[in-house]
Amino acid sequence: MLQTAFDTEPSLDAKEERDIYLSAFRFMLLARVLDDKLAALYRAGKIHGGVFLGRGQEALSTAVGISLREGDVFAPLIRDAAGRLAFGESVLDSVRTHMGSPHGPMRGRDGNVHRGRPREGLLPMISHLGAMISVVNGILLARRFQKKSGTVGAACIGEGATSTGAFHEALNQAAVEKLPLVLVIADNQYAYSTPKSRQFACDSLARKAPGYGVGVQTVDGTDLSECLKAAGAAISRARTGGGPQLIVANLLRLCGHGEHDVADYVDPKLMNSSLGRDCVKAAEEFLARRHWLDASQAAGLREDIVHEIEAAVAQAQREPAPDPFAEEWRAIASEHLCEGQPEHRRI
Amino acid sequence: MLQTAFDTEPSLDAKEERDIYLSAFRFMLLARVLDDKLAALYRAGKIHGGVFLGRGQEALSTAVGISLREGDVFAPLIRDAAGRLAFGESVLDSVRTHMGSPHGPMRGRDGNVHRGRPREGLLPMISHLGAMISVVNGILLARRFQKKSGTVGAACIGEGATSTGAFHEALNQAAVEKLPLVLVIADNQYAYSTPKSRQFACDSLARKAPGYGVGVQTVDGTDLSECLKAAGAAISRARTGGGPQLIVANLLRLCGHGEHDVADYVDPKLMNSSLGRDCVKAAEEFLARRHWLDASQAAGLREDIVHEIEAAVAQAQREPAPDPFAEEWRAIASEHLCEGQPEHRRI
Amino acid sequence: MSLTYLEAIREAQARALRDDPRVFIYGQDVGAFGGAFKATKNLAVEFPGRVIDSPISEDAMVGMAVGAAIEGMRPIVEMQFADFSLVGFNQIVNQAATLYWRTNVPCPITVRLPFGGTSGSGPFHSQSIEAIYAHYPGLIVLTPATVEDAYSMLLEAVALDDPVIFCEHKFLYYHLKAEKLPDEALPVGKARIAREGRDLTIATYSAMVHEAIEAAKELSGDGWEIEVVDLRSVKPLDTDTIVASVARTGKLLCVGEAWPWGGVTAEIISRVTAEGFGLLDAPPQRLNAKETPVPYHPNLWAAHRPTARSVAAAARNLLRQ
Amino acid sequence: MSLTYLEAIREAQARALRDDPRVFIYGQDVGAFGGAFKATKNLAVEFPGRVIDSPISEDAMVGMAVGAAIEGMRPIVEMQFADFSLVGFNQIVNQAATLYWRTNVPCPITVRLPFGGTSGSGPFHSQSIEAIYAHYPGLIVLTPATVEDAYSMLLEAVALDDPVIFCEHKFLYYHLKAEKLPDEALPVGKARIAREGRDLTIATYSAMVHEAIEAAKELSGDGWEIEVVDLRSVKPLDTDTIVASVARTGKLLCVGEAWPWGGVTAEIISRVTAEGFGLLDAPPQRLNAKETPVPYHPNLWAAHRPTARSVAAAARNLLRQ
Ligand SMILES: Cc1ncc(C[n+]2csc(CCOP(=O)(O)OP(=O)(O)O)c2C)c(N)n1
Ligand SMILES: Cc1ncc(C[n+]2csc(CCOP(=O)(O)OP(=O)(O)O)c2C)c(N)n1
Ligand SMILES: [Mg+2]
Ligand SMILES: [Mg+2]
Repeated sequence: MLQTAFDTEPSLDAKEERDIYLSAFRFMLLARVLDDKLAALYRAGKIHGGVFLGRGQEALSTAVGISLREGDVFAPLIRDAAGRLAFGESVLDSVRTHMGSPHGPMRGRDGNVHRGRPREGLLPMISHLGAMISVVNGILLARRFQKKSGTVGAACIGEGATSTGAFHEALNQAAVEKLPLVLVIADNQYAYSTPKSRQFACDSLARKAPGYGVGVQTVDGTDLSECLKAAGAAISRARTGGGPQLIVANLLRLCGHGEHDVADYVDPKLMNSSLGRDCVKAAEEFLARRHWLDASQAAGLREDIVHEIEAAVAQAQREPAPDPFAEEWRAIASEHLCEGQPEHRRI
Repeated sequence: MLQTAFDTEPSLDAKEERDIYLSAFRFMLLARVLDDKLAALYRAGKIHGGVFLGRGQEALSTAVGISLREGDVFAPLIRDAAGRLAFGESVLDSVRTHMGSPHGPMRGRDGNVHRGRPREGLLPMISHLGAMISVVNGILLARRFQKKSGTVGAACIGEGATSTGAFHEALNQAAVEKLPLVLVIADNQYAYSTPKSRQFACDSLARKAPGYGVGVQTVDGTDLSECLKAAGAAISRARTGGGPQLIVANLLRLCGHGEHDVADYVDPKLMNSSLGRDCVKAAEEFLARRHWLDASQAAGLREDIVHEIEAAVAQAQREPAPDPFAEEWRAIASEHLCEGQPEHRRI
Repeated sequence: MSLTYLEAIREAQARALRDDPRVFIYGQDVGAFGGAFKATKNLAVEFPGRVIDSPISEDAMVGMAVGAAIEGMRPIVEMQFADFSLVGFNQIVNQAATLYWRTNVPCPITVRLPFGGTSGSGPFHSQSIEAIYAHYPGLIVLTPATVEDAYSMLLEAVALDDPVIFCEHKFLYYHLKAEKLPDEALPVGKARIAREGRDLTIATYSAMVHEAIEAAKELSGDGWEIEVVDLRSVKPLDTDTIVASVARTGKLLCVGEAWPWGGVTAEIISRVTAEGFGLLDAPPQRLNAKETPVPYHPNLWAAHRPTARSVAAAARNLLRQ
Repeated sequence: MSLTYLEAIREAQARALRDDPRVFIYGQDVGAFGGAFKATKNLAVEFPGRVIDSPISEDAMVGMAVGAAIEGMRPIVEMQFADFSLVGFNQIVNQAATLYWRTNVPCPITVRLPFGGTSGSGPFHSQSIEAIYAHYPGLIVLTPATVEDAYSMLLEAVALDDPVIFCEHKFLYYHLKAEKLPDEALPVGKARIAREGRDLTIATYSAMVHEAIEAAKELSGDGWEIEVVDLRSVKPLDTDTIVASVARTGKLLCVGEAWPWGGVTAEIISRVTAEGFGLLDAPPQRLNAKETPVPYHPNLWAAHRPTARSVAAAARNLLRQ
C-alpha cells in the first residue's frame, strides 16, 4: 500500500511517479526472490505440502496490492506473493506459513498460500476456487452498514476459476449490490495443465463484463505501467461509486502449476510470444531506460532483498514446530459449547 | 413436436404455416385450460403440495416444445406446461403427477412439475434451479459419443435462476464442448417476489451471450410468431453445428409464483405494459385476423380441450393412491446391495 | 394472544434486529415480501435497509455472510428451503466452519434452514439434513421443537460467536402454538426432559418430539411410562442428559426424521453405548426415515417418516425385551 | 512387476475403457496431462476422445455425467481432490442419487474422490467425507484399502447400475504396492477379515486398515490377538461380518480417519449394538480424527488422525475392561 497512488492523484509529478515505480519494482523483485527461495526450500524438502509461485504475474499482482489503501480489503490467490507484499503482508508471514510455524498467522494449522489476517483486510484463501469473492462482498456490505465509505475490496483469480459457479454468483452479487469490488482475472493461459480453450469459449474474458453490468479493462499483464494504470483506475472507479470493476490481464504462468509440476504441456509458441515476457525483467529495463534504477542500484536492491528473505527464513527455521499437546483442538469460538473428543470423555 | 417446423423448412407454404400456428395455439390453450383446472383442484384441496402455473408463458414454452423433434431432449421448468404438451407429454402424465397417482411417471414419489420420462428425452426437473442444464449437456455429449448426430437439447429457465452457479457452469460447459444446447430464459420480471433489479445488473440477459461465446436472440415472449421464429432458428442453428444458443424472452408471469401466492407485489405498471399482454389471447386474435380460426372454431377447440382434461382428471381421480406397503422403499437399482431399513433387521 | 412457532421465529428476528445493530437478514424474498414462509414479515419495513433480498445464489449468500461477520456484523441468512442450502454447502462447511480455527477470527453467522417434511412437498422440499452439517467441525446445529425454543434458541444463535445452522421445522411452523414468548430458557447445549418416565427413554428432536410424546401417551394407556428427551441441539449433543435418563430407564430408543445412515440417532447410540453401556438392559434402537428420498404423496410420506404410531410400535418392541 | 494403489486405479480405468465402449472419463486435467495424481496417465492417448478435460465446474461435471448415464453411458468423474466435490455436492445427492428412485432409470456414474489426509496438505486437500455421502439414500460409497481392492472395486463401481462414490486414499497412492492385479475379488458389499484375532475386533476402512494392522502387530507382542475387519464398502455396510467378528471377540473398536460426529464409526456402533448387543462384553468404542479441520503441519496432522499408536492405546484401554 502506498500513500500516493494512481487512483488518488490524477496527475503525478515526475518524482512521485518514479517513487511508485520504484516501490512497485521492489515488491515485484521481493516476491520473485521470495518465490525462488521457497522453491529452493521445497526442493530441499524443507516445506511440506505444495509450493505455488507467482512467477510472471508480479506486475499485475503488485499493481493491485500497491494501489489499495489502508482499510481496503484484499483477497489474493495462489499467485499473489507480490500483491500480498505490496498490500503490506510481511515476508515473515509467508515464510512462517510455509514452514508451519506456530508464530505465523495460521499457527501451523493451515499452510503455504492459505494465509492472511482477516481483521487487517487480508483474507486467507480457502482452496475452493471462486469462494473468496463473495466474502469480500460481505466485508464491503458490512462497511456500507457501518457507514464506512471509501473502501475498496480487490479479489484476484485465474482464468480457470471463472468456470466456477462461485465466481459467477459472487460477481453478480457485487453488481446487484453495486459494491466497490475490483475483480482481477490473471488470464495466464492455463489452469494447471488445462489450456483456456477447454475452459471457456469467448475470445476474451473481458466479454463477460457487460453481462454482469460491470466495468472492465484489458491489460498486458507483463507490463507494469499498464497494470498500475488499470489497477489504479479500477480501484478509483470502485471507490467513487462506480460499482464493481473487472480487470482482465493477459500473461503467462512462468512456472509449473506448483513446484512439483514441470509444466511440459505449455505451448512453446506461447513462451516465445509477448505473453511469455518476464515482467520483472521488463520492469527493470523500463526503470533503467527512465534512469530511475541503474544496474548497480538494481544489484544493491536485490542484495537487500536476499538478506531480508534469508533473515526471515532463518528466523522461521529457528522457531519450534507446533506442539500437538499444546493445541486446543477446538473448532468453535464458544468454549462453553465445546464437547471435546468423544473418545476422551469418561467411559 | 411437429414434423414440419420453422427450423427445418426455410420457406413454408401458407397451409403449413397455418398448421403450425393452429397446432401451437392448441397446445397453448391446452396448457392454459389445464393450468386453470389444476388451480381449481388446488383451491378445492384436491392437490397436495404446490401448484405452479405457466400463465403468460405459453407462447414461448410452446414454441420451444413444438420446434423440437422426436429424439431431441427437453428440460422444462415449472412454467412449461405448454412446452411439455407440445413436446409430447400427455395431459394424463401431468394430472397423475399432480394427484400423486401410482400410474403416473413418478408413481406418487415425486409430484406436480417434478415429472418427466428421461428415456423419452423429457427430463424430470429437480427443484434446485439451474441443475438440469448440465444434465442436458450430458445427454448431448453421450449422443456425440454414440455418433447420433442432429439432435438438440433445450432447457428452460427463469431470469432469477441465471443467478445460480449451476446455470453459469452448465452454459459455459456447453459452450466449451460446442454442444447443441438451446437455453431459453423466460425473463418474466420476477423470481417469486424478487424483481429482476435485485437479480442482475445488466440491462438485458442477452448481454451475457458474448461472455459465453454463444448465439443469442431476444424476443417478445408474448408474441407467438416471434417465439416460433426464434425457437425455430435457435434449434436449427444448434442442430447444424452452431453451438449453444440462448433465447431471452421478455414477458410477465400472469399468476402468482405458485397458486398459494396472490402476487400483490407485481408492479401494476408492468401489468399494463406490453409485457403484461396475455399471449394466449394475442395468439387467438392473430389467428382470427389471419382467418385461420374464427370465434366458433375457437369455442369448439376450447370445448374439446376441456373434455380432454376433464377425462384425464376423472381417470386420475379414479386411480388408487400409492400403497406404502407395496412400495419397495429402495433407492438403488442394485437390488443385491440393498440393506433394507436397519430397524427392520434382526435384533 | 397466542403465537405459532413461525411467529416466534419472526419475533426473535425482530428482537435481534432491534437489540443489536450488527444484525441483518439476507435471503431470497425476505424483504418486502417477508419470506416464502413469512418468517420475516414486516421486518423490512420495521428495519429499513437491514432485511435484504438476495439473488438466487446460495453459495454467494453464505460467502457474503461470512465476510460481513468478519467485519463484525451478525448476519442471519435465510435459505428458502433447507434443501437449497446444499448449493451453498461448500461455503458453510469450508468457509464459515473453518474460519475461527484457522484465523482466530470468529464467524457469527446464523443460517436458517426451514427443514423437514410436510405432506405433498416431495424429495426436494422436505429434507432433514442436520447430520451432514453436524459432521463438520466448526458448526453449531440447533433443532428447536417448541415455540419457546424456536424463539430463545434463535436469539442465542445470533448471539453466539460461531456459525449456527438453525433447523426450523416446517411442519411445526403453523401447527405449534404457545401462549407467550419465554422470559428465560435453557441454554443451547442442554437437552430437556419433555416428558418424564421410568420404563424407556426416547431421545429425539424437532418435530419428532411431538410424535414421541404422542406415542408416550398412547403407551401410558398400557401402563408404560416413557421418558422423552428433547435434544434441542444436535451439535453440541447433551450426552449427559441422555445417559442420565437411560440410567433411570435402562432402555433407549432414538428417533429421527432424517435418514438413518450416520444420523443423529447413530451418534446418540454411539455415545450412550460408549459412556453408559452398563446402564442399558436392552439393545438401544433407532427409528428413522426410510432409506429413500422423501416421497410426495401423503400416503407414502406418512409411511416414510416415523410417526407416533411407528414410534409406539418400536417402543413396545423394546419394552418387551 | 509391482503396482501401486494408484497404478491399480489407472489400470482399472484402462480396462474399463477397453472392455466397455460406454465408459468415458471426465475431470480437470485428466486428458493429456493424465490427472493431478496421474491416475489417468496415457489414457487420453490410448483412448482418444474418451478422456476429457473439464472446466473447473464440479457442479456441471456431475450433471454432465448424470445426463450421459441417462443416455446409457458409464461416466467416471474424477474430482481433483475429494474436498472439491463439495461444490458439486448438490448434483451428487439430489440429481444422481434420486434419479433411479424417482424415474426407474438407473444412474451408473462413478465419482472418484482422491481423499484422506497426507502430511502437509491442510484443511482443504485432506478431507474424509464418506459419511456425508453415505447419509444420502441412492449412493454406494466405496473405500478400498488395498491395491487389489482399488482395482477390483473400481471395476465393479463402473459396472454397477448406481452412482458410486469411490473414495481412494491419497496416502495409499504411492505407499501401497502389490505384486499383481487380482483375478478375483470379494464383491462390493462384503467386508474382509484383514487379520484374524480373538480378543478384540477393530472395524475400520481405507488407510486406517493399515494403522489397525500395525497396532494389532504391536499388541500381539503382549499376547493380544486383534481381529481387523476391513469394511471395503461403507455403504452398503457389511454388518454381518462385523457382528460375526464381535461374536468371536466380544469387544469392538471402530476406527475412522473422518470426524467423529455421525461418521462410519457411529454407524457401525449403532448397528452392532442393535443387532449384536448381547455379544459385547465391553462398551464399543470409536477412534476418529479430532474435531477440527485437518491441520497442515505434519506434527499436528499426525496427532489429528488416528495412528497405529493411538489405535493400540485405544485397544489396550478396551482390552483392560
Ligand atoms: C473448486 C475447485 N476445483 C478444483 C480445484 C483444484 N485446482 C487448484 S488450482 C487449479 C487451477 C486453477 O487455474 P486458474 O484459475 O487459471 O489459476 P492459475 O493456477 O492459472 O493461476 C485447480 C483446478 C480447486 N482449487 N477448487
Ligand atoms: C437453488 C435454488 N434456490 C432457491 C429455490 C427456490 N425457488 C424456487 S422458484 C424460485 C424463483 C425462480 O424465479 P425465476 O428463475 O425467475 O423463475 P420463475 O418462477 O419466474 O419462472 C425460487 C427462489 C430453488 N428452487 N432453487
Ligand atoms: Mg490460469
Ligand atoms: Mg422469473
